[in-house]
Amino acid sequence: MNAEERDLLLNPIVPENLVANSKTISDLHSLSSSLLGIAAGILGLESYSGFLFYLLGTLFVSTLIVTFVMGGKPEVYSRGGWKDVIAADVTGGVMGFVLTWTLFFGLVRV
Amino acid sequence: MTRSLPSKLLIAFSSILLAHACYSAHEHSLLLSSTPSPHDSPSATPISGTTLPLDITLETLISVSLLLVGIISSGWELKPISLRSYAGGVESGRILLDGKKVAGLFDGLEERPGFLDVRKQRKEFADWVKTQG
Amino acid sequence: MAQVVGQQILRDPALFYWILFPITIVMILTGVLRHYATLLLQSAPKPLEAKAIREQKNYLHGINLRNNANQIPLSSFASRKSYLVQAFQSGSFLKDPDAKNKPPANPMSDPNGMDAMMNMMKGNMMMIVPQTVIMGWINAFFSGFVIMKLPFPLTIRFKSMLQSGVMTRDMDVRWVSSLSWYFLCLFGLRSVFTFILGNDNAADQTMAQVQQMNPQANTQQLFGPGQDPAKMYLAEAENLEVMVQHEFVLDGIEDRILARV
Amino acid sequence: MSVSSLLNRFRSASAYPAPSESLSLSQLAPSILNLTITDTPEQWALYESLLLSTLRTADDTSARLILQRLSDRFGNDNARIMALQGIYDEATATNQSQLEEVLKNYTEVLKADPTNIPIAKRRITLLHHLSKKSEAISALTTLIDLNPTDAESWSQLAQFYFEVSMYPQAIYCLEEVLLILPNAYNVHARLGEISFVVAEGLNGSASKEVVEKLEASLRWYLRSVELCDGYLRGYYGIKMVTGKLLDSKISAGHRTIPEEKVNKLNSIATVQLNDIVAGSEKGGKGFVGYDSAEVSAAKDLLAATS
Repeated sequence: MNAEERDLLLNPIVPENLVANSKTISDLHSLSSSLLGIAAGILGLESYSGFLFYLLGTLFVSTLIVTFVMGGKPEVYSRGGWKDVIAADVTGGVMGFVLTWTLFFGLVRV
Repeated sequence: MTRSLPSKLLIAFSSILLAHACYSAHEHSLLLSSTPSPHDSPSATPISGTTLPLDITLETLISVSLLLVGIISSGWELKPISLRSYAGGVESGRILLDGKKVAGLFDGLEERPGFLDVRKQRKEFADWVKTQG
Repeated sequence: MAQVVGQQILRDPALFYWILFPITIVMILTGVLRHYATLLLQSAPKPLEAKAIREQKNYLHGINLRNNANQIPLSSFASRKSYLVQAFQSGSFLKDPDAKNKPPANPMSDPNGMDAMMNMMKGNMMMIVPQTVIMGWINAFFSGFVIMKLPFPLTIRFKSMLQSGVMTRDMDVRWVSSLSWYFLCLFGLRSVFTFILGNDNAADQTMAQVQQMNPQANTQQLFGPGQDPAKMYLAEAENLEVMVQHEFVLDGIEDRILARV
Repeated sequence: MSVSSLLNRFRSASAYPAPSESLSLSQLAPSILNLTITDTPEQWALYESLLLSTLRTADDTSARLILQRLSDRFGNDNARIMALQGIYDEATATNQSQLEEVLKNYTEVLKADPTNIPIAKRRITLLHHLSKKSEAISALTTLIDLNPTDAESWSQLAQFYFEVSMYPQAIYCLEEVLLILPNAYNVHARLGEISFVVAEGLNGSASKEVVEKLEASLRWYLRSVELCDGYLRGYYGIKMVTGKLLDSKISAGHRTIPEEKVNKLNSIATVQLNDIVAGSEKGGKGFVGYDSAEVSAAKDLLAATS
């Protein structure tokens, strides 16, 4: 038994809470990536600058989540701490971002 | 999730701001495409993000940031993942569900609703009523 | 082929109102419908007979003992282990102990297995049918012209797919037809469904695929079709037997509590 | 009030509410029955809790109505509805022979369908209520043989064994619960309690066996507070057992936990209990969850030892 398994045995985690928390975090991420997509579409960002905008936006959102939702203590609510908050549901987030980005890119520009 | 009034207001305000920015950008591009520049035919107007005026850019960025702040600060609840602090919070009443104390995490094991002795409880209640007079 | 920079095409704004929005709305509605249809089609798990329940639950009992052995004292663990290993090996929990040496039944002839497969079929149909219908609808009505420009460049390989029906050789790949908007919706609407229907909805097919990957989620299918319970019991008995390490969680607890303060 | 807020009200009550609480819950019956039926899972869960409350307070007419609505919705052959119907029959039976009739009914249902676990549990409860304790225990062991991964059954069996003073068997059953739910800290505390009772029952206050049992009890209690911060019952147990270990004349050879550590653990428990008692008396925000009876018991223990 290695040290990590041992620690988990002695100080167990609540899997339901872990699942519920990561669901809340990925919900927040997908909602905010859609909003970021709207902004990118309005600003008319193209190719790399758009994805860079998404990256920066996600970092901003993660910071907000850690400060507002987690009260500055990410390790209490997720196993990986900061890493988990940033990396939550990346593919879903990118897809939502691209969808609204494309939509508003087309809508705003005639 | 219970939204507080300030964050509701913030969300409403920044949504309006974002809608306005969207509309302005749309108008801007209409204006651009209807005024043909001398060296270009109207059908080939080069458009890119850099032509967007600074005020619309700023409005978009600020409104989206505010909207994100409003949404994220509107009372999303997470629960501690460590059993020790979660169970401790539930037992002591620090962690509440909709403002109510929740039963201990494993209380069901000692209450055993499947084996509820209803006659005993009925008798206890009848006795209590008698003592109340 | 010459790459034309800043290619610009004037489009009628009505394209948006009559193509983009209808497709989006239809996609969202199908997702919602699929969610409720899946809920309706989910057949209640068939009740098992007493012996089958006994077979499954006792198997789980063995797994529990193996996983949580460290929670109980060594002596308690050892007595349970010897009892369960003996019972597992003799096959006393099996539904029909005589069938121990027979080959596993054909999953096609096993009614429980058929049931599971039927459920899987239903799930697949719920995903494939609407997809095909919508794709056919889009191809029939909205093909042959481009409707929008993607904000990011794609490689030339996508041209045949994203500009299907548009026979213009030199057009930038970023100009795409309505079918591409369909694909974007297919992948990007997940977040929308999350908010309309809650997280574990059946509207999203990527989730459904993941669920089908592990049909063992419910205990009803602990022994999947075609698996031989007798062999699984023997394997579990062996797993239990080779467990040598036992570290009771209560050992040294007084030091851990003292160290916490 | 909405269904969900009403349901929360019932959920915050335990399965064994105080009589006054039962009464106030049962008095909600008219307002709940007047709500339109929305056919949501919450509504039916609310109906189920309300049925139990009205039966507790002998409001049988409301109970009849609720049960009627439930069986109209889910059908009479639903296992859960059958169990609720059984509870109703048990509660409204006026004499012994009617109860025997209910019991016979249960037995027949089980003969037809041995997998009807809710009814099997009702039958066991009724057997126990009719003071047929050994029959109840044997029926429960049959049920456990059918489904050995049901923590509720194991826990009930432990309680039955405890009542007839078969402590090793009770401990065995609770260990089974831990194999299913390894984090159930209240089961750890219960194991501590039973080990303590066993130690009390042994004669010779300083014998090796007594010390062994007391230390086992202490360790179970310690694990319960390791799993749950500020667990009143766990700290109460630690305080009680360490007190016992300290005041009996135990030779050092019998101990496995040195006296100074026991002393330290005792003072940790004292500090924690003091915090909890002081906090709940002030009605502090982080202390509203503690049961007032448990808090006053802790206060008495603190007063007795200081």
